[in-house]
Amino acid sequence: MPSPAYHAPETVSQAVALLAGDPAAKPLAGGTDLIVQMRSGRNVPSAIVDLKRIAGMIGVRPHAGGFAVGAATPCTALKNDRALVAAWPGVVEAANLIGSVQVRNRATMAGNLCNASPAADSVPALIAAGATCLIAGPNGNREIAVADLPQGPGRTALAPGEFVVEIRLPARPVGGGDAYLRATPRTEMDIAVVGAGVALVIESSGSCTSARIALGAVAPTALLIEDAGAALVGTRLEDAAVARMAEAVRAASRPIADKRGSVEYRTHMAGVLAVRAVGVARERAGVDA
Amino acid sequence: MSKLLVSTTVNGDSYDFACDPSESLLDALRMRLSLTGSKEGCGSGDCGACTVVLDGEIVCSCLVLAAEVDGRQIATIEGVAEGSQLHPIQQKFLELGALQCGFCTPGFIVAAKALLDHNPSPDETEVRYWLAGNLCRCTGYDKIVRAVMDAAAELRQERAPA
Amino acid sequence: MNAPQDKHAFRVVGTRPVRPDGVEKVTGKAIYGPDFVAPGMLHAAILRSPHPHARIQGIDTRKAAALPGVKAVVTGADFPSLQSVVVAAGESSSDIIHLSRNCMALEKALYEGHAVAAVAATTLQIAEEALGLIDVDYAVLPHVLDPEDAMRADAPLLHDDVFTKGAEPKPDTPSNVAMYVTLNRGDVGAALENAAVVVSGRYTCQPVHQGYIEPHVCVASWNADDQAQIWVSSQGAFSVRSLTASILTMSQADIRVTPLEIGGGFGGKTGVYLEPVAMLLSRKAGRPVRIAMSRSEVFRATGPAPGAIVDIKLGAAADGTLVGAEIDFKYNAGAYPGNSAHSGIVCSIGHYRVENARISGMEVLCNRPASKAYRAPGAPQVAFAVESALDEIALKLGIDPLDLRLKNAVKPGDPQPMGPAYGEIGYIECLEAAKAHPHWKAPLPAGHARGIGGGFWGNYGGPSTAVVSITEDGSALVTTGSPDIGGSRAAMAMMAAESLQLPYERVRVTIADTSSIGYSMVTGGSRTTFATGKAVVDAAVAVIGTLKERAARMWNVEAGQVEWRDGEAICLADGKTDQRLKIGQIAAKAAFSGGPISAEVAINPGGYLPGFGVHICDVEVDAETGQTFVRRYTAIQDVGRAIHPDYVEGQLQGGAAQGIGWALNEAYVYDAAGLLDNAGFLDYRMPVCSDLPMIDTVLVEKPNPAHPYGVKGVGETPIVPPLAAVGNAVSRAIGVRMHDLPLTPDQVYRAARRKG
Amino acid sequence: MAQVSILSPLSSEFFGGEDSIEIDACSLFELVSALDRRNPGFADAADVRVAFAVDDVLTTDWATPLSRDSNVMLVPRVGGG
Repeated sequence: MPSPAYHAPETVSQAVALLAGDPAAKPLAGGTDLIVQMRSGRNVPSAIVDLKRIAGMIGVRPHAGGFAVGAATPCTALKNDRALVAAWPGVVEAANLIGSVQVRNRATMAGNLCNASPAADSVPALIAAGATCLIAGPNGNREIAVADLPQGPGRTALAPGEFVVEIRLPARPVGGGDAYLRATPRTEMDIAVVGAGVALVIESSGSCTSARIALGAVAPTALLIEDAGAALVGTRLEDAAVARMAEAVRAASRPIADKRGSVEYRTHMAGVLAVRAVGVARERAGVDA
Repeated sequence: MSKLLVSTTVNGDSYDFACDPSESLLDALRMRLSLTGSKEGCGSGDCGACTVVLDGEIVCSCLVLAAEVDGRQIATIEGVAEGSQLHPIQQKFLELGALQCGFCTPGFIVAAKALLDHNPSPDETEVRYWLAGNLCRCTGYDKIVRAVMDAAAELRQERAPA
Repeated sequence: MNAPQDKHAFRVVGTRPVRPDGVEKVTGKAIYGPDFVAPGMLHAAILRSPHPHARIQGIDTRKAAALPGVKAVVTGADFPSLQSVVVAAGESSSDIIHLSRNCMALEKALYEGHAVAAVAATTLQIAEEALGLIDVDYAVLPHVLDPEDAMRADAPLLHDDVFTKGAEPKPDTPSNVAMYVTLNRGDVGAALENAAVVVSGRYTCQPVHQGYIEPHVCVASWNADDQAQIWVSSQGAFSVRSLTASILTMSQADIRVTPLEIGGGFGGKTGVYLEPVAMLLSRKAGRPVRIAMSRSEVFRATGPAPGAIVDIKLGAAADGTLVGAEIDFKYNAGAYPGNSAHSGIVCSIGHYRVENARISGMEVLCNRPASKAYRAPGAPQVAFAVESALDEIALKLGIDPLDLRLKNAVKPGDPQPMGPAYGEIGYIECLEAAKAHPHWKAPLPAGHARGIGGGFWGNYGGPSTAVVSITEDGSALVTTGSPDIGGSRAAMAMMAAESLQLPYERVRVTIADTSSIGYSMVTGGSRTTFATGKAVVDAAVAVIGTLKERAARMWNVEAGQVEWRDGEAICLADGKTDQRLKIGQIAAKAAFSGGPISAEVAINPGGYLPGFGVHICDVEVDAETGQTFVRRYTAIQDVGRAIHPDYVEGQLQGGAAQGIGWALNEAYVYDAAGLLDNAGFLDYRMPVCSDLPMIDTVLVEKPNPAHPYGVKGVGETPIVPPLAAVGNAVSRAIGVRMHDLPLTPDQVYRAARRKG
Repeated sequence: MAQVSILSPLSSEFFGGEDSIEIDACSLFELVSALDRRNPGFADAADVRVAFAVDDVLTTDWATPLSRDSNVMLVPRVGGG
């Protein structure tokens, strides 16, 4: 492959300047997608802007009662942040289903998000959690919902010169619980055939007051399925309500058939995984099944 | 394209080398430093044969740019034994016949050592999931898992107060 | 030394010492194919066809050749034109023209990834850049991927020089059916008509890749005097020599092939892909040239095992006695004729006594990479169908599946499928060991199911050369030409140590290059410990004869008055009884008693015996998701005798894992344009560590009388039973007979759902 | 005069479908030459594709003496991996 230039800026503004100055430049965080794409010739940037030498890019810090996860924070590191694990176990688990230990020691949620694969494991979990991302660019910073960043396979809402600086997660709501489950043919080292992220809030009375259900690999981007959540809100997650939720999930799924699964199987599994993920999230919300 | 100068530490020794900006750490280790113990099986992070330790964490060196490791610490299979004293994992691989062709072996040993550094008493499931990023086509993994578990037991014994 | 000895008499055979090459391999020092560097070497890259089937109307390499740093460009036109002749290739045989064309296409590209040109340059980057400057004028042709499609009258024809071998009358039009093989005995029609139960069905399995972790790589250096060297990791350096010499019309003595450590092969590294290309580039450039495949190239251009479509009818009497079998199979040979139909015939029902059988097999050409030997080539595909059908019979008749197999299993003296009687085989013993195993008796938890599969491989002998020499200090060196792919150095050292009665550590083993020792066939076909091992033992025995002779001369007695015991010469002559000479004492005086002590033995031993096995597999199936988890697995095999049990067990475990992968997840995915969509380890899903349980093994030892230590050969057989063992377990788990591999979650879910 | 049985596909490929013939030969070397005279091209194939069983025993030694009532079987050679 032709060799691009390599830059390792030390500030966000230097990184923005490098990226804005060269539309074919690419930011590098964990590199587990970018370097593979470079080697296969699918994505040959003119320059690589390594974000890891910028202060604050690696690590989890408290933010507005919740969390800010630096764009270059490896997935493994999320597991070491006890507060994050306690608040958003589903997000941390989703990020730690990606690849292998070796891959997760490099791969980042921001990279997973910006690679814009419909099957990205962390994205449905982040969407369910109501996460946002902070974007730096030539016109300053902006914050958008994670759900709004991917625009289709390999396409994002990032403008030239922009890159994701951090992913922000809200505080865990009282009575909140989240979960992410995926289906893969192998136990590890696989891309999700379907992934389901769920975040619930359940009152002490046992009534569900909020439900966000997001599915991966059933559409060109990860989907927040509002009908599915609505089917649970106001219920005590009785079997009938959960079945309605699953029905809404299947109805919203419009997967493709490819080497990883058929339309029939993906649609079926979207429902199955959503039901199972609701079960896990409900347990985490502290309500007996 | 001009080369980048990289100064790094590998197995405790300082190295300076010039590399292409897109060159992988694996290629730099193998071709610039002649450390050919790390192997390339896929070049895409799917087989783990190139596993090295970067600042204390295992990574696929095929998915790291050589340019990124300036000023950082790397450990490879060549540094696992202390001089001619094999690490217990290496010893157990030999005693239990945990290698056939041996091509994946360096990656497994580096990954397994990292596991035992993190978790001195993994159960079989933990060993299997930790090593899921290392492909072996010869052994069916049975003897590899046993070697790692046995090495863990031996290391626990060594560390236990007398 | 010719009869197997009592096991308890062995000192070394059957123990588990550390392999001689072990430390180098656990410390990263061993030099594998990709690790070798020649001074001044160039790097080459190969341009590969982006079409599955296309006529090559012209190749313009001028721009590539003009790129600074490019030193040589090669296309199919640079290959010598050859007379069609069938040559030995690895352990099988091929037309030399096909082998040459598979290294580089000439008039047509026959699969996506078929090499069409190559460039050598000072750096790999320059070579790859140069590939982009080569202009190939393709006329894209219709392609065909499926064997039954390829047999249709209107199917695109791959070769106009392939006529169906074995067809009657001899065909005069070319065909995509490369070979047709049949076996008939008895009256199948009547037998099936009178059977108490007949099961029938169509079983399919997909082409699968050998999946060795080390990609193909070689370095070649062809000098102006026409002498050349090749450094390569291959299962057979001699095979690389002979094939490269044939393709390039060179003298074999002019090519010296040095075997490097090999990172797996499983049959896939028994031929040549890169070596003739690297040689031609080297001759043009006048420098050594290295070519290394990427993983994607390995998948696109090297050999899978053929996929198969198997139609079977199997009939049994009410007591389970098999009375008739009718089997038709079609193997997907890929772009060039292969050799697996024969073994498909042999291994279909060769492990059972079936009086009436009509079996036919075809090899069909398609626009996929040329199929290549993979562990028991041709056996697992048809065994999957037979062992699945047996499971159905067991269920229908209410017979225990092991009892059903025991009732029909072949014994010594029974006829083999091709005629001759079986020797000391051990299928019955394996089945009995399975019955006695705690796994077979263990209760199944809810949601779990158990399947078994049996099978065998004929094993092989083949030519081998070995040298045993005694150093001046009385240590022993063994030299062979058989690459060590899974611990065979240890086995060779152990057999030599056993014979010489020396400690294992006093014997060291070298794998020599092709100019340093006589011919040996490839390491493959489960032949090495048998054939090369026998050569080593014979050489050790010859050396003992010399040592006794030298001791006799030192004592001034007749050689017949010297005995070799405990690694020492003992004098039996009157008046000198109990005089002893240690091997070191004899070796120290070797120069004065007749010269250095060594022996070379070159043999082509007969008497190899098949290895039979049976596997037990427990699965848990999540019926809602279709996911299958292998929860317990036991592989049982008659190994003759295990020289180093660790590495014998390892063969069983590795073969089982490969078979489990074949059964559950491995498959090639092609798009509508005939392009491979999963040419990598991410989506070509070989089992990872967390996919498998421990794989228990039982080594049944029924020694082979034709080998000094009873070896039968073990490597191939273990991949034969797993397909059915897994398939039968899944079928029993969901109550639906599974006919089509792989049993992906998607497939299993849909099958379970159809059942409702 | 050895009795020779020929298995598929060798029978169709080289012997016009004949699967049983009698050949006057004292060894496998002679037998292969005799068969090659009847069916040119067989000798080349014999080197790499054929295994010989003499009286039920696979043999790699073509000098093995054949008697008047020897049974020789021509079996396609199976290649391993």
